[in-house]
Amino acid sequence: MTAPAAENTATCSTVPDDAAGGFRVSLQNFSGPFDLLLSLIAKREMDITQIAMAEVTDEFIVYLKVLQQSDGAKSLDETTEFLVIASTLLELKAARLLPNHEAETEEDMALLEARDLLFARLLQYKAFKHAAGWISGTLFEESTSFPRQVGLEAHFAALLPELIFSTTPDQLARLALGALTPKTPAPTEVGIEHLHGGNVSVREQAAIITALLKEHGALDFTALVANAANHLEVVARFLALLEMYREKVIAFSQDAPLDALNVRWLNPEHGWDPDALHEEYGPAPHESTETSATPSAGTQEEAS
Amino acid sequence: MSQGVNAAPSPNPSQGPAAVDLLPGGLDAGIEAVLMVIDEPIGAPALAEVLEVGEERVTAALLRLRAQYDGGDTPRGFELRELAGGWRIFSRRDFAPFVSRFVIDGQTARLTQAALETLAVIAYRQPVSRGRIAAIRGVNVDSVVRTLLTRGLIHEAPDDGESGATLYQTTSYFLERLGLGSISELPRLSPHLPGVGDIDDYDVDSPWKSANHETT
Amino acid sequence: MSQGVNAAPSPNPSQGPAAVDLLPGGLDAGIEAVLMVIDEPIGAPALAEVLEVGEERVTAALLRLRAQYDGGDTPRGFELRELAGGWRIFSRRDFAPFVSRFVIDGQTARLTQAALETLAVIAYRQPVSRGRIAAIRGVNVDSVVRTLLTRGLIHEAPDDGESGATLYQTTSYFLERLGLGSISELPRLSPHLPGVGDIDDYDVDSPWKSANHETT
Repeated sequence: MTAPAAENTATCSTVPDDAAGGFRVSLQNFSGPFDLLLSLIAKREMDITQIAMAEVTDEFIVYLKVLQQSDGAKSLDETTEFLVIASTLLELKAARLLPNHEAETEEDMALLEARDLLFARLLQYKAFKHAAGWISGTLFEESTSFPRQVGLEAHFAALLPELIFSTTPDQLARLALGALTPKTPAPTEVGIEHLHGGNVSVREQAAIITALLKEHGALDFTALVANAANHLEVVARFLALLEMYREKVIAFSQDAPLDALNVRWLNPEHGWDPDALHEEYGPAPHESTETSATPSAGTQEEAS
Repeated sequence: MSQGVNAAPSPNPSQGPAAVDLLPGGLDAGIEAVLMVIDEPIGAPALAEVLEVGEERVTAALLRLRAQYDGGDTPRGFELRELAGGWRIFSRRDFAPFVSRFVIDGQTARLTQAALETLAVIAYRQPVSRGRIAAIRGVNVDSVVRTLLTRGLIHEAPDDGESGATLYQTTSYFLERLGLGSISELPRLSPHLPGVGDIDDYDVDSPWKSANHETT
Repeated sequence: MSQGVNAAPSPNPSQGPAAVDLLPGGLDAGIEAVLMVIDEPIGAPALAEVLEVGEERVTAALLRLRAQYDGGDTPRGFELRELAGGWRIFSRRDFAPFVSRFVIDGQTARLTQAALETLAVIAYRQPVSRGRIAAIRGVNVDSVVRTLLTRGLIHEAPDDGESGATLYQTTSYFLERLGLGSISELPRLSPHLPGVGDIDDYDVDSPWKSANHETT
């Protein structure tokens, strides 16, 4: 299954400066996001219940970018699969970027649950991978034992009831036609195409937020997303806010839990430009010329 | 000699010798004769019915034959194995290098890692839909499932009439290839995660537990 | 153990023991291992070549085995017979009444849908390997191919010497049952095939390639 992908995506990049001494991934070695995650975890020899989530997340995102740069529908397929995992990891990462409030808020609990779920799936995958290893070994051992499987001796074959064969040439042709016509496989999952409203750029959303905040000085989150076209844009604006918070161009305040989230423009002296924001989160075709090393430097720094 | 066979459909083994006992070689040879023509494992009950003796006698004879073939210093070149719910003659493994030259068809083709993992999921979770396998493996599994179907290792489960999705399960050929008597003989799924001290401390709920359950 | 096999293609039997002699059961067991799995009679020269011993030794062992199987009061349920083409193990005739009943029980007079569909694929794609048929039908076809062979509707095509796989084609009995003079009289598929000009244009390879690939 991974073979076709391997053809158009050569062994991909090394990420330098990694704390663990650099990690190298080659696309054809992984048959899915869980596979990759497991490998990342194994490489760092981390207790998976105590994972330094942000670090793994960063490596994962770097890998994701590399994956996106490869061509072909296959790569698109894989990228979407990976995005499921990436979104979970991103959520966890977002938690780290946010100011550390009390650990018992509802969101924290939700994040913990998301993490547990991811671990549960990871453990499950690991177990099946282990089982696959056993099956492979056993199949190999058993391949040296050949069953007796010989044709029926003539005098027994002669005892078979006379074959009733009423099939006409036309019927046979229809059967052949049915068998030789390519089958469209039955859908395995609910279509999700309608959920994708096209690519949303975090950078573009950051520009919109910047314009709004420069005009009004301070706004609450509801106002900032009031003209968002869809949920995806809301998410992108939220991510943009996180980035801007990290860059110290805005500040948050919230009077009480679940109260409106106020965003204040800090009027930074260094002249914040949304264009400086790297598109780490979404597919950004125009960025595909970037080498994987460049964004990785950004993500590493961000994690620290 | 065939008259005797048809005369007594299911004689009580205690009521004197059965027809097969009167033939040279007796029950043991009779079992061997049937084993020569089968092309899939045959269960003791089926043998008992064909040979018109009690099932216990057949089972005892099968065990006797197996021991005889394996016998000490001079084993035979074949062995009698119990798998996939029945008994079947196999060439002795020691001679595989010689025998394999005559068995050129596909038997030894290796499965890819993706196919093996998918097979594992189906084996432990059967019957299971493609969607569910994909969710566990985190990738689309359509082409791998097709490969496994083609290889005869899995097949579509009979429709349960409830869900619309096609469900897959392993075949008896799968058991045969693995030398297993039944699915329940699969080793328990056991996690061996690197760096995890004690898996029991980590309570993985539903997805995990049910997997273990199905194997027992 | 296979190293020894490849190392000495045709050693003189007088030059010490051959690889097969060192295995449990020795040459006799080696011959048995091969005889148990082959489908058609094998000659002593072929056995001698595979087992890498002299032909005289093989012939002597074959005669010894035959005597052993027939052995006096307790013969085995199988027998070793020498036919035109060579040697083959058969089910012992004494037990034919039991064996034939077993054979007949499992059979029906009609071909199953799966067998008919496979026959149709072979008819239009011949000569064709089992692997290819399996890829086209999406299921393992080993047992239906065996049924079609037993029924005399298909047979193995003469070896083209290129691919290792056995190819199958339909027999004249098949044409007879269908009331056709030759294969060229089969209805053309093209008019029925939606969107495909000619069946020959439709390369079965493309959609199935990945499946085929992984099996080889």
